[in-house]
Amino acid sequence: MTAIGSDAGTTASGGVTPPETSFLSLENLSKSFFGVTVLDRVSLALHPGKVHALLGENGAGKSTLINLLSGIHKPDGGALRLDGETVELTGPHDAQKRGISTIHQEFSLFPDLTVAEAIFAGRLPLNRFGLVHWRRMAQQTAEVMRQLGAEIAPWRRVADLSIAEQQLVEIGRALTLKSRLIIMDEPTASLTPREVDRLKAVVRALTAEGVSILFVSHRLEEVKELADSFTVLRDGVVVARGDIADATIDDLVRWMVGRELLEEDCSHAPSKSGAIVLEVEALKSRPHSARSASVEGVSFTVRAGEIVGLAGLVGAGRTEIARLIFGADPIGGGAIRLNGQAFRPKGPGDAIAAGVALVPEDRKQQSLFPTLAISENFAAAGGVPTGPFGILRRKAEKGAFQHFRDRLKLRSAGANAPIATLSGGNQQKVVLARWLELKPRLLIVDEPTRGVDIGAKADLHRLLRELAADGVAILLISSDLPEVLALSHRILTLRAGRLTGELAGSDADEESLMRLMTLPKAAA
Amino acid sequence: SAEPKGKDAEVTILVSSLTYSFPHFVFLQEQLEDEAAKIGKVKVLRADGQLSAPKQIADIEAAIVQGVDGIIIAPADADALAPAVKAAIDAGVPVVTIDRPVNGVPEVLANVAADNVKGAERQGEAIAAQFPKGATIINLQGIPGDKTANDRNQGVHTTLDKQPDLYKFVSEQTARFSRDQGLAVTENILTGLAEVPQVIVAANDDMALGAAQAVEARKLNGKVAIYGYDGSTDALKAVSDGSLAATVDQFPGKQGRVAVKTLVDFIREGVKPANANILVEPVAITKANLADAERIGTITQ
Amino acid sequence: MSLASSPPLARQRPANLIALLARFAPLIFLLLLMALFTFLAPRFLSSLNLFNILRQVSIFGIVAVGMTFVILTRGIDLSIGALIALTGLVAAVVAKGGIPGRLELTAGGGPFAWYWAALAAIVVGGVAGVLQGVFVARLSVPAFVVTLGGMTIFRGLALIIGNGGPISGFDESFGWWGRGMVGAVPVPVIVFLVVVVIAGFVLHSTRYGRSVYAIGSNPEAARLCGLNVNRTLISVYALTGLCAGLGGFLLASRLNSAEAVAGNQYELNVIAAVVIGGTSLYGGTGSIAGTVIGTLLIGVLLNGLVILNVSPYVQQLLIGAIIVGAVTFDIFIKKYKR
Amino acid sequence: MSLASSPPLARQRPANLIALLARFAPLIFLLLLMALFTFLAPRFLSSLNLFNILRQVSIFGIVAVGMTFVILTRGIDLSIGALIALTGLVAAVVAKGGIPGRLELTAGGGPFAWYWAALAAIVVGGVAGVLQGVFVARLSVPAFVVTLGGMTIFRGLALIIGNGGPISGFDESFGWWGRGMVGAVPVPVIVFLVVVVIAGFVLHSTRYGRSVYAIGSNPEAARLCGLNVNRTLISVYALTGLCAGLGGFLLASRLNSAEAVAGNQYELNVIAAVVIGGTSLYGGTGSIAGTVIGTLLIGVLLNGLVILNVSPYVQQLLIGAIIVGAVTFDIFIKKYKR
Ligand SMILES: Nc1ncnc2c1ncn2[C@@H]1O[C@H](COP(=O)(O)OP(=O)(O)OP(=O)(O)O)[C@@H](O)[C@H]1O
Ligand SMILES: Nc1ncnc2c1ncn2[C@@H]1O[C@H](COP(=O)(O)OP(=O)(O)OP(=O)(O)O)[C@@H](O)[C@H]1O
Ligand SMILES: [Mg+2]
Ligand SMILES: [Mg+2]
Repeated sequence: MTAIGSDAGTTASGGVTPPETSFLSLENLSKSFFGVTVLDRVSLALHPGKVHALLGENGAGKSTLINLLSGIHKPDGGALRLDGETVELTGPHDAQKRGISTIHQEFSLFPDLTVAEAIFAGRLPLNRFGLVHWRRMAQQTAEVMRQLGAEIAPWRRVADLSIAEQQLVEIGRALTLKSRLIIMDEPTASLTPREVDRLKAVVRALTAEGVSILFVSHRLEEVKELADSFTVLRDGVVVARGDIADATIDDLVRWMVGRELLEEDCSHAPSKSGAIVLEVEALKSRPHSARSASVEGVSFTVRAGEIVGLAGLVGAGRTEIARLIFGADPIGGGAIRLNGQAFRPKGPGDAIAAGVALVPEDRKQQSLFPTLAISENFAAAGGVPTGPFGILRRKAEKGAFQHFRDRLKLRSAGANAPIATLSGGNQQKVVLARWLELKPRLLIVDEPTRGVDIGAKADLHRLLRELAADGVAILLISSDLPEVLALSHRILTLRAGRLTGELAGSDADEESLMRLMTLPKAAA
Repeated sequence: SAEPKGKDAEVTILVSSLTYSFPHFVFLQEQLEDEAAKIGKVKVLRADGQLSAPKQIADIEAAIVQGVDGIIIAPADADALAPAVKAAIDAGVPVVTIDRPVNGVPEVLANVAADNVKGAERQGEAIAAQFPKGATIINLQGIPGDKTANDRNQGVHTTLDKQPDLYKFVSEQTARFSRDQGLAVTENILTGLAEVPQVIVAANDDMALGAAQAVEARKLNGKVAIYGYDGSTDALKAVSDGSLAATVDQFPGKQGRVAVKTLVDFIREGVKPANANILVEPVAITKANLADAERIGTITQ
Repeated sequence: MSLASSPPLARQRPANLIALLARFAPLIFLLLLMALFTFLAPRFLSSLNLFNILRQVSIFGIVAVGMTFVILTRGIDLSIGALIALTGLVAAVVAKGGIPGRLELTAGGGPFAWYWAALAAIVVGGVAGVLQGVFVARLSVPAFVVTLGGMTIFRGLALIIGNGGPISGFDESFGWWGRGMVGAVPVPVIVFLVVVVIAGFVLHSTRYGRSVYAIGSNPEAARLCGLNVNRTLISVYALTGLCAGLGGFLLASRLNSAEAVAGNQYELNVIAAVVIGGTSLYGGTGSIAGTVIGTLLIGVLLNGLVILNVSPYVQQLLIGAIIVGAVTFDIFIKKYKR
Repeated sequence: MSLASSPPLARQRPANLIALLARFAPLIFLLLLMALFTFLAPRFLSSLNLFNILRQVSIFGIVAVGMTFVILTRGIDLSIGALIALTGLVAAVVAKGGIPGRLELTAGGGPFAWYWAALAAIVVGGVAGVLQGVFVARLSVPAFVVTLGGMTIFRGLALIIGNGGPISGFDESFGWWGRGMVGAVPVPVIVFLVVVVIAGFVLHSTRYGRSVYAIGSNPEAARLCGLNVNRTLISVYALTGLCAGLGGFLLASRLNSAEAVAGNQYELNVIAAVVIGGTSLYGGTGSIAGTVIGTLLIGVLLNGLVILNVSPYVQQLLIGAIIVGAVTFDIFIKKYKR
């Protein structure tokens, strides 16, 4: 193991000569934005048939490094060597041509196209007349989706897919590229265990064929299981690298965070079981034409001070339930009661006024205002009261933001910087802060820690527990089962739009949850 | 206002035309500039009114700043331009209006115009002369709301509406002064009518020429008499070969020449015209009096 | 998405009546309008009149086909009206062998044949389109601004060439393209059909066509997928320019005259036709079939209101209302379907 | 983003010269243009001429301020030119006490005072805006289509009201608003300034203003933040309508006449001014200050080219080129900064 120790200054400068088997190597790559150094002389070697994990806190520079490898940004210094030859990538297309394909963290697909077209965009298969070969395209799409264990029909419109399904399409796209190196930037952040298992199998199959994988994830168990070797970045500097077999999860955490992480308190402080805040009865979503599943006859309650977890596989309908309660989608049937009173929000505005908050799952589409500043993004839901005539109080906004910034260890240049300059995880923190500042009585969080590093995740978990302790009712939706298990007092499982079971948080484990999540509907 | 500049003084005048997209005004301008060259030492600046009163006001204001010696303007709106014209005169810049007057500014040096209403009356009279027993008429109007379009429409109506039993307007539509629409709208009207009309009267030559094509495509040549307006080169050709029955000449060239002469004489020598209202009589041009048309010289090429 | 737009969806069988309605909403609206006009004026449905309409929309429709490509990429082209005027004048100048007194252009003594005129118009249109495309693609200037500028510039050039007046009187072979007939069918209608078939085929069945959809749907993703976004963007403006050039030539031929004020405000009607046909201004969805329907709808409207002899002032009102109505109908039905 | 537009960048200290350039790109372009004109024609810089320019752009600028709100929400309003004509005629009809022979409108025997006329124009503008906003917001019809329809409809209504002709000759107090002076400053210029100050404050310092930015930046996220997207969208069209109503009244007053063809193609220049000022057609970035600069730039351009006595045809060419140039300059510098 070549852990370089936590003292960043002495590390990577000593350029490691990569073994000759390396397919791709980076030598002293540097990159800065507006004079702020984001990557500082990073070196890395990738080998055929191996999985290399890239680890680091939010904002450590992982995605930036990946952007350099996939031709999106150009490095300020250092060299990229492909098969021993120095190359300069001219753009994403160039990288692809050289056999490097990337699953981006903030991926974006083609909402108006079909799944098949999105997967084959830029290289549609042609028939012998030189025309698009629709049938072959559909077949290959179905095949790769099957490999990933996703039942997504090739002709569905991408816009109708959930974020997790879109993630699978994005993965499918990279797989069909037949690349020599596949870069995966947090591919599992919104996937449930079943899909993650499939992905692992796919990765193994790929490596068996000699494909090289660069893997980014904040789920360290996954990393431990899948990777052969690792590199840890902190503040843009390599602080450790080596074989994964030689490092424990605790080691990895220590290198990433630069300190010992407090053991997470997993004991479930029994909720003080306050009054029922949310009561959902026979809730139904409106039928959609091309729908594979919709919510049907779901009933449950959430009490003040209670964290209720909602678990299910991709497409189970968790997000839909959250959106129905929040008034984001029209209700198709059933009833919702809030604090004992009938509640039928006409839109999110009503829900917010009634003390309900929802942190949506899709950051880019549903949360971020790309042209606005960090502080404006933070204040967008009106958490900070305005003065008379709706005049903004910027000082108060700044103060409130400062509070969360410290609490969630947000890394940013300043509150007035554009939100786009933040790393994915830090953007998520801003979004969380936006909703927490509203001080809701019912907080619904949909994939709240998507892309958040483990340090911040622990902070966030602590925060959620404190909120519950203060009497807030929390509905937690997460595809990260350990997270659901660690936080929930009660866990509801969902499959194909119907509840299939309920477990007390203290009794549940991943196995029992998985069993309920995959139960056929009839057994509900 | 200011003293005469003297006989051989350099003179700069601004011509604010209604638009330079219509051949009528382009020809007027060319003749005006030709006359200016003949007079000598007269510099003519062009400003394109783009059919817009605010644009013309802005141009006049700029010209005053620039310090021109005189202004010739074909106003887009008789009321709207009055204050700007007044301001120019107050600033010592004499103004001649051309094509049509501005309202309520008696200080204007002269108005050189051929009244559009009068011209359209000549058009109507030509129709009445050719069809003394009455006719069914299609009326192709100009851009809705446009001053010229309104005047010409009015002129045709005042003449022919005197005998409402004889002259029937079977369809009145706008073709927006364009040949393209003149063609399409005429095709549509002809389809909609049970009987072929005897007359098509158009508010400009472009629409009339478009209508002539529609008529020709229907093989109705000779069965429908088409009346244009403007005396443009193409229209004169069409009159001579019989595809148009008549067009109306307002003698824009003459207007331009008179206007510039009047203005320069005043600037140089302080001579005011005997009558401030110099009217050029419009004439309907048919095959019979083709030679009277101002642009007859241009159709030979 | 409508009218068999993107093929894979087209192959899905519509689940029910509403889905069917939604797919053919613009067509249904067109048929309803035609039924109404026929009811009010039976003459409307005569074959003579239907050919009239077809002839009248053909030039307009050719440009709308090009515009469909542009709008599919989220773009817009406001310059086409001016470009029609400019290219028409270019064709005229070539066919007349120059501008008297200013330019001499002769082919071995005589003026140039129609095909040189047509070629010149099309080439000028294409070049103008490429230039605009370069600003849109390479310099990321919004298409609205570039083509608004283009509109003024091309109109200015047209005025300079024609010196404000028309250029008219061409030979028979030149005039055949705008006024000739093949059997009972006017030549411009045939040209329109050919353009429609080629464009529909390119858009729906070739890689290039699909990349137009992909770029309109998400330009950023398209770039990451290795599509040559810039080149495709430039090409769609070039295509529209070519269509405008062809349109300019046909218009000059049809009118036997070209002038700088031709095609005024054409762009608005053309864009309306494309949007009525179900192509989204936000890019990524639409079809040539839809554009044809939209074009016919505008043609039927202009023709029907005149046949009914509606007052020109009221016509303006009705045209506006019906355009908004048609698009609202389409959107409403599609929303209801969900 | 430019000119102290959305606060974030404004408050960031510009790192270097290029960042500074980028922030003030439209202003710099304007100053360069003015310097050029002054160099070529020293008279250009006279205070008389500068007031001329200000007076000429004021009506236009008022509407551009409203348009800024619309464009910030990713919308567009093509109807304002027609709406200026319509509201001008409404003001005229009220001030003249009706339409002779068709409508009698009298206040206790005499015609109505100017303030009733102004009010009528503004209310009609606002109502027209609300109607368009409802189609855009509630029925999700693209703004381009709705306001294109609106443009035709309002123009038709204006023609019907004025019966195609102008209505002219108002009393002194009516005329003061368009032609009066306060000291050396023309009244419409003061009105323009007042509108600018109010709009700037609302846009940059109130919750409403921020919601306009948020909706333009990401409408879906705005909805999920509980912002009333529909109401805000309707309000921006209403605001533009109000501005057009005010503009219509001022124009009628300035010209002492109102007619149906007034304000023709105003919309294109207004949109150009807003975009030149750095407001993005993709929504979410821009500022009132920028719009003021853009408005001045258009005014300076139109004035300067006349003073320089550029041939009208060439003027068209130059205007198009300079509009594209200004926006390209802005975009290019901002890109370079990154
Ligand atoms: N376009 C940009 N402009 C300015 N700063 C940027 C930009 N992109 C990234 N940064 C900064 O670079 C640093 C590294 O960001 P990066 O996205 O690489 O982090 P990451 O390791 O991928 O984090 P995460 O786990 O949150 O995804 C962050 O501090 C971020 O604010
Ligand atoms: N607008 C829509 N049209 C058609 N299908 C939709 C639409 N929205 C959601 N669906 C489908 O409904 C199902 C339930 O989606 P939902 O987003 O609630 O799942 P989930 O449990 O949150 O899973 P995940 O977010 O992990 O995918 C999915 O199959 C999804 O594709
Ligand atoms: Mg990242
Ligand atoms: Mg979900």
